[in-house]
Amino acid sequence: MQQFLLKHFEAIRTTIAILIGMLICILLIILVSSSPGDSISTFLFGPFSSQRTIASIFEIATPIIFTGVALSIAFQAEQFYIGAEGAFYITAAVGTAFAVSTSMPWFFHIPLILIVSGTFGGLWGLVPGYLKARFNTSEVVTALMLNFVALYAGLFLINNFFRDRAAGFMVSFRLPESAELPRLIDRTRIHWGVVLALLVALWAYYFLYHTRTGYEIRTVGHNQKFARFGGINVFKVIIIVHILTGAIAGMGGVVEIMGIHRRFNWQDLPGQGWDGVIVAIIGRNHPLYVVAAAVFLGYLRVGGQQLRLMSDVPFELVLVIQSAIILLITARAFLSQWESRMVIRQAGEEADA
Amino acid sequence: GGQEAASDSTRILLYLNGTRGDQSFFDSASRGIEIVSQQFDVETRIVEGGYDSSAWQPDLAQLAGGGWDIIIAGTWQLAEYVQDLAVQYPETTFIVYDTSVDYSAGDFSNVYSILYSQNEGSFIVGALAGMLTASDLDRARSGNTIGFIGGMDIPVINDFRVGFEQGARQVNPNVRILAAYVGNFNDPARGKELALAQIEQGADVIFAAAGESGLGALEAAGEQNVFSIGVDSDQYMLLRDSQPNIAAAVVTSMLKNVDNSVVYAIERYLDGTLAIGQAELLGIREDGVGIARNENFERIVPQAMIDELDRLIEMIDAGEIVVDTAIGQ
Amino acid sequence: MTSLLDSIFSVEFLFAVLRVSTPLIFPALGVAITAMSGNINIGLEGIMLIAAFTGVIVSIYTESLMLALLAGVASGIFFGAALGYFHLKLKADIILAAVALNFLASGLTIFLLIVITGGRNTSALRSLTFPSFSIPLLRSIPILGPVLSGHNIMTYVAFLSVLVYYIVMFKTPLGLRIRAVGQNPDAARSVGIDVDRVKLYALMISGVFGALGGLYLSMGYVSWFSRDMVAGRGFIAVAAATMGSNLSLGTLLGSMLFGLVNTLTIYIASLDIPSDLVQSIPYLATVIVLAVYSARNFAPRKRRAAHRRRQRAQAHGKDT
Amino acid sequence: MGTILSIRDLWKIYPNGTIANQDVSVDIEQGSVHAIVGENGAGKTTLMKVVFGITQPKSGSISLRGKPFAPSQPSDAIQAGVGMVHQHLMLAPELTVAENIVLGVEPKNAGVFFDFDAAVRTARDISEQYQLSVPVDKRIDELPVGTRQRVEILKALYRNAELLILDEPTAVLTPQETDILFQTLDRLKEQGKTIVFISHKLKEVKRIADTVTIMRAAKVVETRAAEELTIEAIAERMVGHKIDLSRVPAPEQVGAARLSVRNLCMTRDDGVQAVKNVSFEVAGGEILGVAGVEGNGQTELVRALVGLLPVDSGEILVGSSDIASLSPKEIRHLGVSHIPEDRMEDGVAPLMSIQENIIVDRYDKPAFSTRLRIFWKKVLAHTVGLITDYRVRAGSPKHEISSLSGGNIQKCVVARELSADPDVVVASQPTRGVDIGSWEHLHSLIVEARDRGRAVFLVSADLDEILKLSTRIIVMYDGEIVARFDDASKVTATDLGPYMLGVKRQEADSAAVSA
Ligand SMILES: Nc1ncnc2c1ncn2[C@@H]1O[C@H](COP(=O)(O)OP(=O)(O)OP(=O)(O)O)[C@@H](O)[C@H]1O
Ligand SMILES: Nc1ncnc2c1ncn2[C@@H]1O[C@H](COP(=O)(O)OP(=O)(O)OP(=O)(O)O)[C@@H](O)[C@H]1O
Ligand SMILES: [Mg+2]
Ligand SMILES: [Mg+2]
Repeated sequence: MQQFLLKHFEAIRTTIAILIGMLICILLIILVSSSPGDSISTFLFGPFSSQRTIASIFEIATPIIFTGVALSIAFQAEQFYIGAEGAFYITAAVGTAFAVSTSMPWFFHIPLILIVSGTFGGLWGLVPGYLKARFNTSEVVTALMLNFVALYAGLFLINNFFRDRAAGFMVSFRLPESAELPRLIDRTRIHWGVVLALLVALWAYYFLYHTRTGYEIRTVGHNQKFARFGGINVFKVIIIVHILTGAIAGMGGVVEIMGIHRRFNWQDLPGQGWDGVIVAIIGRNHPLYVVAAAVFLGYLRVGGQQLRLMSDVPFELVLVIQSAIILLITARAFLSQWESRMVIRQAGEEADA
Repeated sequence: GGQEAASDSTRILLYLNGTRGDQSFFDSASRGIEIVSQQFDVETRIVEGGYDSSAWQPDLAQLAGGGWDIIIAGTWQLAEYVQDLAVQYPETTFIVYDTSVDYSAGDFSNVYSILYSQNEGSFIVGALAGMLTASDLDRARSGNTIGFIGGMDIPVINDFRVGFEQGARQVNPNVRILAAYVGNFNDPARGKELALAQIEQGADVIFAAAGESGLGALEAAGEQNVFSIGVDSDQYMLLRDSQPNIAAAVVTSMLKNVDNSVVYAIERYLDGTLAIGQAELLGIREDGVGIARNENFERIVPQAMIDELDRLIEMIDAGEIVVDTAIGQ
Repeated sequence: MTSLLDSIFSVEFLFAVLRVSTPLIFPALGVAITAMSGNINIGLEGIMLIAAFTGVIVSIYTESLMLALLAGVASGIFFGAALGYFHLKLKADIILAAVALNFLASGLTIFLLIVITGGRNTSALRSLTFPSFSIPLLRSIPILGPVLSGHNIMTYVAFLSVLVYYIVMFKTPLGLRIRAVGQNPDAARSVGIDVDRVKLYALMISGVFGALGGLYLSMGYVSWFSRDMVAGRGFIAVAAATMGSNLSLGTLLGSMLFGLVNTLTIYIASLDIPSDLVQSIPYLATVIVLAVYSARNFAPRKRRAAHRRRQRAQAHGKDT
Repeated sequence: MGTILSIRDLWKIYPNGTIANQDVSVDIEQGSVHAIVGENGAGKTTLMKVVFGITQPKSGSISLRGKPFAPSQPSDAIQAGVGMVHQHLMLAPELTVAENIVLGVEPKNAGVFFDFDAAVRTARDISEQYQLSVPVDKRIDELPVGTRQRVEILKALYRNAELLILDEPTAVLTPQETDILFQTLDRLKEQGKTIVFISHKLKEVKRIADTVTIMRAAKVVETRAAEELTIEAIAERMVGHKIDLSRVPAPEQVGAARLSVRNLCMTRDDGVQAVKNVSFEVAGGEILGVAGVEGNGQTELVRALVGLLPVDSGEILVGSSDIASLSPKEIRHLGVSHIPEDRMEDGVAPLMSIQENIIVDRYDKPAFSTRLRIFWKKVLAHTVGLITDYRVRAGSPKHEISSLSGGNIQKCVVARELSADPDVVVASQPTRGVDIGSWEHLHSLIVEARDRGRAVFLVSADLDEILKLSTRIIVMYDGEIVARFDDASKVTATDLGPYMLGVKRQEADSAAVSA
């Protein structure tokens, strides 16, 4: 029993954290809802209530997998480049611009858009990356600032050159059909982007753990001096990491446009970059766990949506609830005393024996 | 509303792609629904979608399956989603306001669209601003300059701006017009700072179409003793009790009467006279837009100016003046 | 154009720079003190928002400016401590905890607004405001007088806070401990200092600074609370403090540089430059300033590398 | 005099399951110097951490001056009059000496403000009182290691420590500095203070200790009066077999120069000239030992040799290629390997696995990877081989390297560097903080490399090591080479001392004297 508990401690800890988070939510719901029972079951089980809601979970998870995986590469190299938000936004704008101004058969168009936007995203990431690698400029700060630059530059681009003037709002022209990622299931918006996201996550896993550059990245992250000592080109690694992060997060942005919106319609930073930070940390920067974390976040969001639609719980409380659960899950020391006490007891028993 | 009414009463849902409390659009639409639920035998419900745009489509998709007789959704952002759903749910009547579905793109015989000519309303307040700045009223200064403050540089907001500028020039060809954008709708401090800068550059009438950021601009006008013009709702009335010094400067507001138009639409729906399958443009004549003629307006604006405004309104009605628009330009 | 230049070199412009800088100086000090203790705090955004809200609500219900101030500051301390609890005690990543805190602040303020007022109607709540304050002697100095005198009292408090920050950081045992903890936590621990507690204090003090910034926004700059009204100032503060190396004067100058650029964009907003580009100037400027700043700091090493290359070239020349 | 500290049946198990102390009982006499010796990982540091309140035991009891004592944090111990100087120095680098000394018990002005002047005064007083001279108003990061060590001791004395724990205090000191430290300890003892002294240098233990406790594998082997034990006896009990401290014989033949340094000059980031016009050669098959007090340019010199620091002028030749502007990787490709002075900082990534640490210099070799993938199975087999060959005590190669004790981490580093089959070995403090058993073992590995014709450049603060291994010796002082000895077998520690302290220097023309 003890063996089992210890072996699966991480999973158990996460589960208990989620349960406690849920418990807090339930308490909050009981406080504000006139029919708490219904509200709670709406929140917990609503996401599984129909094909559409289940699909919603994956629709939401798709862009977050991109940003989460992108950030986990940066975080593995100890680069706190939290600029996925900006890369996501501006690359979506640039990718849209490219998509609406070109036309060709879809089997050329889609890959080409992904390549162009990936390249652009990479260049976007290169800016903080170069500054960090060359001058040791804090990437946290430059990334935060570049997020705002991305917003206004993206608006400028779409507003002045690609705005659909027939629409009453700040949106781009519609993508040509050849640039749309097809939907997978009727009456849902789940689209081929989810497959791309999974491929990217699998690739990132393989890349980080089974290739030379991946090894270099992780080594730089663990101990930069050691990496330098061993002959690893730290400058190059930092540059690569930022480029990859920008490229993958950026591709996520354009995939979201190609799969869901089919035209650029964001007038504000859409938030998936911050969601990426959340899932990267919950998934401990491991691309495959990041996928799981993104799906979980999707589940929470859909639960919140159901609560909004089906109950009298105010929408802002849903935000509060989600933050609370996220905080608890990332609380690493939560239950760790219990674990160490168990380890110590076991070691003591073995020594006595 | 909201009780489990008898099954034969009409069930109406209002979906907001935002929340109540914005003191303009969404509050106004909600007010319309409340009036409807009091006046008629209907079951109503309001759902707040919040500001996360990625949630709106799934929300609507789910709500559309809820067996409502009427689903009301506003703003351009929802129109495209409504287009998809209207085809899937032909039994449901959809009402979109402040935008129109593209009737040429399919069979939308179950969609009624309401458009407001915000440019016309803005033309009128622009004309008022043009006259005020040239006047020798208390708050008017010598610069012959007025200011426009927008939330963001986007078409809807620019539609206000275009009308405002045209109206001002109509009555005062030499007027200098300053225009600036806050960059968002939630930074009143920056809104105020922009207004202060315009006032410092000589502006003595400030028209703010910038949501919460615009409130900051109104405050600047109040503090600096110049005129301000509110937007969407009657902001003088909203501020009169809580912020009298700001309210005193709000000479009028450019109203978008979403509430009236919602009531108007439901009324006709119940009569069976609603022109479903069409878009209606509600301008000044239809009372879709207008200016607030409250006590402050009466107190400040001289009768001669009011007469001039009425004359301009008639000219727009008569088609003698065509107001430019930024939509679709 | 000349009129624009005139207004940029006007007293009002400089006055505005101080006003615009005020809500940046406070949170930048908050960022700086946590950075000194070895933590990066991107949660000031949320802390400011909560304090802005708390101040307004308390001022309405008690009609006491003092109580509103105290309550706002208390809320800042509380959320600074909450951040500390999750990071230090439960070992949550501090960046993530701060991201969550920012989300939480946004939702919680509006949710509480509904609970307290029964709706979201924000401008119906009129907050008390901190008074403006003209300094008699100062006012009479030409040019400088009108620029420095007549500000909201919180602007003076902001400048005073820089001094307080300096004194706390460099003239008190707590400051010494905060710096020691930031530089080498093991060293601090080995002399019996409770490292987590010191970090917690730093976060709580940063909560105080953040709260003052938030209070100024809702009770000085304007006189009500509106959703998300902090509008990114908590993030800009991170840049400002970093630019100032977290030192007192540096942080002040960093914040004021932002204030200056921001005010400039406000004054040129009415020119016919695409507004989106104008909006991006302050952020772009930070990146550039940071880059130049760190490149300069980097110069010694670069100089030596260049020297080395020269030597090498010379040696080469001799060989051939 | 009586027992000041008594430890009974103490068990300490770390959260990861390591048993560090098993049923440990020790009594420490008031006013004595009590040495604790034992192999790396024997549990010495852990035991002292328990006494100092840094970590808490699973069971067992401690009493201090007869009263039960269970510190839950260092401040409890400090209040009870326990002071500890840690194995790894614990100072805030950007604070001044005075600030570091008073940290935590700061003198105050008006009850509120930190009184910097009083701090400086107190620090100066106390440094005079104990004759431990330190520049009180300098920042720590401007000071050499030996001085930092004195600051650490002053920190404890400032807090009125009655029981002073010193965990390997001499590891970074020169013999002269060690002498000064020991005089200080003698004085402290006379004043009635009790000293617990942990060291791997058994000569020092013999010199200073009244009582010795020998630990092995988390248990106490025995506690005895120092005079009853010889060095050999202690060493034998620690490791379980006999130890040889005699010099290694000189190499049979020395080959051509493999590493030549000519007129090398370097400047530190703070502008100080760290290396001044240094020239030397190391031939294949010999060990060139560099003696000198730490902080006299050796660190910079070593880092330049392996490409981690740029040079101002001069050249570094490996074979016939000038490496002064090459990257670390290119230099490694030329056959240079490097045993770094600070293993935790440069030598390993503590939280990566042993195998990932082993391959840092060779992951891109065809034997271990292609452009598309790393062959982890081959890496694993390679690592297992090295662990066996170099007698590293480790569980699985997949465990984090930080789960090993310091000595075993060092063996991993040495295994990696020597197995790269280098032409030139640059070894800096290769056995610092390593127990006597491992010390010997590591030495035999280095000598083996020499005998295979490698050029070994050895920098060490441990004079025994320099004297034992070197074929030739140079002494560095203040960035310069101040003495050269071409036959190390004729040199003694006392010969080197005056040069190391800068009291004496050979004239440039008589640079190659035989002492
Ligand atoms: N914080 C820790 N967590 C887990 N294991 C630890 C920790 N600290 C020490 N250990 C382990 O406990 C054992 C005893 O370590 P300790 O540091 O007490 O040895 P030591 O006798 O001081 O060795 P050395 O001579 O190398 O300093 C070692 O196996 C070590 O790896
Ligand atoms: N949490 C941990 N888990 C596993 N091992 C740990 C942990 N913390 C420390 N250790 C290891 O335990 C050992 C602790 O020993 P200690 O800190 O006394 O110094 P050391 O590295 O053994 O020193 P030396 O060998 O130089 O005397 C180290 O090897 C350290 O890396
Ligand atoms: Mg150890
Ligand atoms: Mg030890």
